[in-house]
Amino acid sequence: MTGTVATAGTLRILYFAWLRERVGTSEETVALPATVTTVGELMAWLQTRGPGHAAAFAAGGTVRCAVNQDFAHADAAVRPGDEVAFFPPVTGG
Amino acid sequence: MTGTVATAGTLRILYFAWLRERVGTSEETVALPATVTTVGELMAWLQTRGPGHAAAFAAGGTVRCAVNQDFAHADAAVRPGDEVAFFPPVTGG
Amino acid sequence: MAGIRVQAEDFDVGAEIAALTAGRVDIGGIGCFVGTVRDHGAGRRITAMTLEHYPGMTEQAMARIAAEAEARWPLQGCTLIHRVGRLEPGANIVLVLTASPHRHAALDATAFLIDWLKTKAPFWKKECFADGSEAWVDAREADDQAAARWAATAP
Amino acid sequence: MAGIRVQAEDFDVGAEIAALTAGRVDIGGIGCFVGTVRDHGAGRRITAMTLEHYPGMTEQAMARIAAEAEARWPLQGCTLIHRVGRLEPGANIVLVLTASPHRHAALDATAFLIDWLKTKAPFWKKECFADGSEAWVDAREADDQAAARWAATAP
Repeated sequence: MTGTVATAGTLRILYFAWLRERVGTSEETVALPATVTTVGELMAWLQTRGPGHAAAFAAGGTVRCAVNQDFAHADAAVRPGDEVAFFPPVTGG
Repeated sequence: MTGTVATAGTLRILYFAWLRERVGTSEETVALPATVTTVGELMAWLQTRGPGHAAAFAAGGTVRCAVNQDFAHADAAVRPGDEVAFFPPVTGG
Repeated sequence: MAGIRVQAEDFDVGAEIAALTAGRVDIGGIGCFVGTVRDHGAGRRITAMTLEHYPGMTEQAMARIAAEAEARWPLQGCTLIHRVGRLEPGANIVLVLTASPHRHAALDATAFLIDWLKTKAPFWKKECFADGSEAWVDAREADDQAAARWAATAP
Repeated sequence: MAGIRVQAEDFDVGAEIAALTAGRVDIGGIGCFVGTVRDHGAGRRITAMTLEHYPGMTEQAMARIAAEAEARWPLQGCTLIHRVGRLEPGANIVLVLTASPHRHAALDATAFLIDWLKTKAPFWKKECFADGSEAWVDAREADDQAAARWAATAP
């Protein structure tokens, strides 16, 4: 249940707009390391997954996030089974 | 040219809404007495033309006027050939 | 420049928007207000209303206020249509359309124009009640205040 | 209660107003805003734009903001439609419709909803330029300020 397990379950991750283009996919399911418990930790970990991910999260301040379709800050919790989305500031209408 | 003539020419007068109903006509052409040179004098004179006219102008304060299709106050000038309209405060839309 | 009409016939909002924006690719937004006949007023049920206007003066005044709106806000076009005659509950009474590159300009101009049409334009409204009686509507102070707020503010 | 749609297809403003008001005789006015694609932005000519949304979250967020508008103002109905996909200059992007007994409520709610849709709803816009290049639009501070003004004011 605690630090001894390598992963805590899976997470569905969505990317929109230029984050989707940089990562190279609109959606992926990742095995969540047990050490990743917040949005901020997830972003730091995702950056290590490849050059596309690194490019997507390089401009840290302008990336927004939603957890289970609610806007979320960097300190928001992420749990196995969550749907986490990353996107730029919205530019609708 | 001055005070010695009984009338100074004709005036077209229009009535709207309940003024039209009280006067009993939507439009009349009157021979303008030379003593009538303002909207206020015209209203006072019109009241003497019959019971319908008297009823129309009895509630003095709520009668509005336009001279040649521009809103006008009681001291506005009226001249032969003018089109003068009387109506209640507007209630459009 | 503005389209101004006083008419007995109904209007078609979609067709008016299409006419206002036809062939244009520089418009950012269209503000619109449609006034409709309510079936009650001052607590009484209304079966119909009759609207009267001052032919000539009304259209002139509408053209003037449209020109004022076009001077105050960056409008690319404007349509004002007001119906007259007998109108039953649910019917359209008045249409304001404004086109602008900017949404706040379009919506502020729309509010300005409908406030003016409701309080300053030469129209008179008579309400018909369920018992067969009729009454001319009194001008409401609230409406005068709504129009007055535009006197002091620049956009 | 509000009608919420995100769709690739165009919408028909007249048909949407008819649907919102069908059979009702208690509505005093309909506020409306239609956003359209302009052929330029930040000084450059735009040949098209592509809009992307977050399916599920976007519709939920639109339903929540419509419910908030219905709580703030005496609305009798509300329709929000936002298009996605590729749109060319002159095309409709977004529709806000509100029905109320009172014109200021309808127009204020319309302004509130379009400010929110432009600044807070999960849509992303990419512009295509005449030289074939494309760029995602940056969020504008002016838009954030427009939305922020609603935070502090009661209707």
